[in-house]
Amino acid sequence: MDAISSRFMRDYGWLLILLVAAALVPVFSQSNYYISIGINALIIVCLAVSFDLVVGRVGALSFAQPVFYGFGMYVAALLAVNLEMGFWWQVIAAMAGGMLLALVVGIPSFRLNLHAFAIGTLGFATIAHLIATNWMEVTQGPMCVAGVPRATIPLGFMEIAPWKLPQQYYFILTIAAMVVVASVAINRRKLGLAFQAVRDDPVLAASNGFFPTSLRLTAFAVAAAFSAVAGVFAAQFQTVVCPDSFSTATTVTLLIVAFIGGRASLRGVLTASIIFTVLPQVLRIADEWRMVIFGLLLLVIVLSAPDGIEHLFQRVERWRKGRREGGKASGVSAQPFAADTIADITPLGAEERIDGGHLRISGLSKAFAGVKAVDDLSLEVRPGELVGLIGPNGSGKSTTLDCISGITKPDAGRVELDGIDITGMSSSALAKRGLVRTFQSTRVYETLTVRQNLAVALHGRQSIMAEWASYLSPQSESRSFRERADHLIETLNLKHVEHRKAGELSYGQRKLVQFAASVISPPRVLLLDEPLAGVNPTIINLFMRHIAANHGAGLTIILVEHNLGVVVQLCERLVVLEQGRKLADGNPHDVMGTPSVQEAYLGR
Amino acid sequence: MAVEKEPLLELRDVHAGYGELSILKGVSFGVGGGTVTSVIGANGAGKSTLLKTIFGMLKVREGDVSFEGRSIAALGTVKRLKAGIAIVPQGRCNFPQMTIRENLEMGAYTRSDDGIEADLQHMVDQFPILREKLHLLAGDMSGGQQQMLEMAMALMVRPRVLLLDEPSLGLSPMMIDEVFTSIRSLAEVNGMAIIMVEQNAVQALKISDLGVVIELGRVSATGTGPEMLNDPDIRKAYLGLPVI
Amino acid sequence: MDLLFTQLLNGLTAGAEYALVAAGLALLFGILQIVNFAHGEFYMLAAFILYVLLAVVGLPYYAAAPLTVLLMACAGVLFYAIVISRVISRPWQIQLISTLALSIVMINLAIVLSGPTPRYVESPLNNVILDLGSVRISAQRVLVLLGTIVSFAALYLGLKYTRTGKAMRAVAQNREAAAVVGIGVPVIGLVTTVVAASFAGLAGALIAPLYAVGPTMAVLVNIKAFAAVIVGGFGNVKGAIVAAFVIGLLEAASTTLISTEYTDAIVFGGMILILLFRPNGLFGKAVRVG
Amino acid sequence: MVIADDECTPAGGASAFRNLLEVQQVDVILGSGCSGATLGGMPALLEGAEVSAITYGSTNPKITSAGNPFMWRMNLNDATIAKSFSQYILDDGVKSVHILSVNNDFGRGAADVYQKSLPELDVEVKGSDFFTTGTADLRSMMSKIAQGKPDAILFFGEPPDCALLVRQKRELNIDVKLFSRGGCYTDEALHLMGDPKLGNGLTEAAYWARTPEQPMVEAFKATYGDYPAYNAALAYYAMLTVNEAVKAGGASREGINKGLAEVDAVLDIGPIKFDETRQAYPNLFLVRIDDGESKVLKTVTTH
Repeated sequence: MDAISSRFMRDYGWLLILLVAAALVPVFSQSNYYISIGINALIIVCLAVSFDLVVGRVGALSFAQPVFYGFGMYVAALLAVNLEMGFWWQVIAAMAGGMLLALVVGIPSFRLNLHAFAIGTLGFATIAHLIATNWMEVTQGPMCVAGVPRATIPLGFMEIAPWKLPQQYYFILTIAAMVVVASVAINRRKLGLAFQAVRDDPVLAASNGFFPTSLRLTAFAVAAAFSAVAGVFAAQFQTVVCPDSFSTATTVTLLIVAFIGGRASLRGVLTASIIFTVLPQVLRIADEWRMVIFGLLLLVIVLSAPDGIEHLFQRVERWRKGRREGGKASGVSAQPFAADTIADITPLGAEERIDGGHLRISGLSKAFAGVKAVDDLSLEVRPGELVGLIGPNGSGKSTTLDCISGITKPDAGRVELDGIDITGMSSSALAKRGLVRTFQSTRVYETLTVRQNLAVALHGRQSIMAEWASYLSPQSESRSFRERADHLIETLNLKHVEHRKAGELSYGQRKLVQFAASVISPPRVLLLDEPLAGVNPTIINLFMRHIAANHGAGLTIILVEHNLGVVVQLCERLVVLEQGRKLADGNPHDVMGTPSVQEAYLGR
Repeated sequence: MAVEKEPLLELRDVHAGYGELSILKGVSFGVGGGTVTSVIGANGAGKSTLLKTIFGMLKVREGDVSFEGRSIAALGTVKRLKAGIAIVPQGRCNFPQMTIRENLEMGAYTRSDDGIEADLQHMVDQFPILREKLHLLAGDMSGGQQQMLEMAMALMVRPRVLLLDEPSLGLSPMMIDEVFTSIRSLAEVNGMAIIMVEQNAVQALKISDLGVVIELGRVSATGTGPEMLNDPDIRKAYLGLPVI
Repeated sequence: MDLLFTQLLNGLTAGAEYALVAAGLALLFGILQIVNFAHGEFYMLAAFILYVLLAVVGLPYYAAAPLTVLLMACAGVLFYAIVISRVISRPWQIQLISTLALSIVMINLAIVLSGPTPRYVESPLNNVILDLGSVRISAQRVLVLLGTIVSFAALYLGLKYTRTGKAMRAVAQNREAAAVVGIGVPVIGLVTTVVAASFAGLAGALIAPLYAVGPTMAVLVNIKAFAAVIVGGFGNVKGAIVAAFVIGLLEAASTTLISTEYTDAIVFGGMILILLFRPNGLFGKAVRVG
Repeated sequence: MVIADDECTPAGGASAFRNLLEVQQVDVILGSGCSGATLGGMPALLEGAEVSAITYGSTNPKITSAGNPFMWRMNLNDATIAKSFSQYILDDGVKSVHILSVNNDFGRGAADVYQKSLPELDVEVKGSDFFTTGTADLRSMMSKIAQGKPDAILFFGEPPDCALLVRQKRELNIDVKLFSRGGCYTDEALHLMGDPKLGNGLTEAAYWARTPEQPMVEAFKATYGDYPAYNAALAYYAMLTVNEAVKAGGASREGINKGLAEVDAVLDIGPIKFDETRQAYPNLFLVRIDDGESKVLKTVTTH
């Protein structure tokens, strides 16, 4: 019980302290001016936290956040003024409408790549502003909706009538606290990890079975709902809603707060929200120089502390920790590693027998800029087979894997998995069906630890139902995951870096992490794209044992690899590609003996 | 395989790292002109960091790097290039939207003499695969061809020391043989000192005069190529070969 | 028919203005991957410099205009030293905020120093109206059109054939490789910033006489220039100019045929459509993933 | 005297008003000049400070219709101006107009009023177009308007926008009469036209213009070296109005508010007497640009 409460205090204590401090503001200052600054700061907190959900957590720079805020304002104002609808209806309409609007804006915008996404959302913000300005019949355009009543809030057992500013303040404080808690909760659940994965590498996330667009849309819609609710309160507080209420100025504040705060850092964002709403008010003493000084201060802050407020927090923490532990330095250098000390390599619980997939490729073609990378390739891989795919550089091996795994759409041809046509299916859908690949260029989630990389990969591979059902469960590791992860980490010499961020690892170590992630949940078909390139020879032996063990358990594996020693030793069948065509196909001995293969590939 | 008395490049107790992370913790060895050196070690031991430090992309925090007897620890990369140290880093390191010819010209960016065109012709003689593609974009070539191109670009400065980070990475066996053969001949014919980091350690050591093992940011063993290949500890720990 | 020609010309000349402003943005974005939120304010600064040279110093327009470009090149050096050099290898968020902060400082400094009311700058070509039969156009606008074409041709050739231009493209394509062949990335950063600022200078010197010089003169133009840079292909200079003309023509067409109030909505809607069908912009190259 | 920046937005107006009321503890607020900021700031007046605010430039009808007992407006409202100005336009021989207006509350509000008042006098409104303030290029819009061949363009916008209109009208050689509201006759607009004669023939209905009857104008010039801008002049008369109110009700906050209701003075810009909606009715100035100079055609009493 004590342990739980102390952990709670460690995780949420600073939030509680902040909340209490915020609650005391009206006690110390009766001035409506200071309270209204407080209200503005709290509204910015709501907006910034939701903005951070999109920009910081899923990594999509959205200029549309103020649109949802403005939408909430207009919904509240119009419902209250025209239809005299009560408070809860305003909130429900704003949230539901905001999420719907988020889908309308988000579905086309998320089809764009991330730079274009910024301009796309800027476009939607412009369009929304124009509608608010020009749809006179509804919004009254620049004439503004004025006289928005401050609604009474029925709570069932009592009614609250926050007609005075201090009451408004506590009301908005409650909402801000709820938004912050929701954001903390998302971050600490599996959903938070999935967001981070999508931000770090959407292609990898897709090949782990996530649907990156759905996750981004989720963040976008949740953020929209938060902002719309903030808008409802802002409308009540300001009592007038104009098109300029949600213009560029809001976006600028949000950008500053989110980026100075430090991306995806709640405490940074909260601190920055307070600083950058209070600062312009403090600077009123400077009269007309006010905004000049504001800009200069901002510039000085960015240039002198470019890593943001979160970074300062971390430095303070490290300093305190350093004092406690007497400054223990750590490095990531790897230990030399004796492979033969590893006794047993089991594929994910040896008792399991995996039902390998049956892959049939026919007439596959793909060209880039007129050059045929794959040219009418047909290939069948039977369940449980381990096929080595070799060939000179540029012969189309990776493109073939790309076409099979849904990364690239083939120009022609057909790919079947167990008799079902999977041509053109997304890599997310294929991963769900048990078809998993690794990348030649080595993809890992750079800001996640090695263990988290594995946990995320496991999560994405579940069925859609299970995936979404467990998003709100805590990030703690299940027993079965811990066993598998421990085994992989142990046997791939990753123990000493298991809690390090994957982005800090060397090239070869990332290869190991990537491989571990691909087998953390038993796939049915595994496509390995040069898993051994750049890997230390001692680890190669391990790798071979891992591959063999997986093969032994019944997986269907295609191995693209240049290390012929490994390929010949492991594979029962070799396929040689040249210029996108099949040059040879058969058992390793025969294939290596074929003169055309020797000439094209071995150069002997 | 004559080794000069005075090493061309010498590292003395070199420390380096990124930010608060310390990677190299005292590396010392020297290489002479006309030799090939292989640096081997586990993944993450600091081999790439070593090459970057020699080229000047990372600062030497402690210790010294000297070239032709003079300390170069304080020089930037451009000055080191002009002095004759070139690098081919790991990963794609060319200009994908320029032609092969332009890429080679960019390789000679620090030069202003009029021998560039002649050297360019010399390069395409040496790497015939580039000749027929001189007017194609680098980005449209296969990985192996780009690897060749990058080596040729580095050679365009007529380096005395050439640093190669995993030159055989992702290459087919035929290409690997070709690359290693050129490396050997570059050292012997042009008198360069070549330092390469290779995971393909067995093949690399076969053509090396010197092998250097990096462990936890320090040199744990040095020796000639054959010595390394026959050392039971190294065979076991780094080469993945059975102990004879 | 008359209206068609008139609006075509209106669209083209508006496009030329967007293109001139977009050029500097595209350069910084394309070569250094820096989104310069203060670029519009550089255009504003150039216009003020022109105003001071004409109205205060008393130079003739033909002397003041080139001098404006020169002074803006110097401003580019300062800009590089104070801001760009410090953020060039930082994450884009930091780059964005630093240029945003600079933009806030510049706009508000202009308001404090010159007041919010705009000023008129005189060019002798302003009052020369060319009558081309069915359409009329001021000579200053023709100068803008010519200036756009000539400066873009110069930029294109410079990037393609000069040593520095090649180095700039090299930095754009692969910064690490550029460092490896000995291109001083800081030097190229400086050159790029100076050229971008000079383009802002050219835009100010040529366009300001058509309108008025004031602290917020750049705001609307700048948004369109941004859109042009993205839609043109993420910093592809050639793409940016084409996209700028597309925007100008789209505006004229929408004003004539659809609605004046919703012109910007139509322009941005068009941009989004283009990006949906060409995700890398008009002239952007597709990048292979795997 | 204290200055507060209202950022011309409702939120900015609210915090500027509250800052003046509670931190600076002022006794009366002059402003805001922006309708959005005035609307945003007005509720703050009701939070107990009992301070009055007098706007001399916000046109939004909701300011007086809100029934806020501390909010006063000195400038004429659109309906009053439109009554006189529409008649003038008709008398000038105009049968049809096209409205070109800035897309803000001032422009929208004015366009709304004239779209009703002109047809009542059988002047046809051929269409209305709205532009964002600061739009540099109005040529596409004007080319389109010229196609409909109206007798006149009725323009609502700020001086810089108006100067552009006049210059680009000349560039396109569009020959229609111009009537305007918003500052076409001001020194600023004439200066921005480059050649002020381009504005010849334009007629504007204004809250204020320089007339010989106002000794303040020359005094201002003698002190500051330049003629006052119209909002500066109006602020001056707002100050005089406050002075009248203080005389009537005393210098306290409560006194000023009571006093304002009793003000019945004739200032140099006409009579100042607030009606029950706290709206005053000073004179309207009809100004024409003639030979590059603004000349007051007449001052019209409005009440």
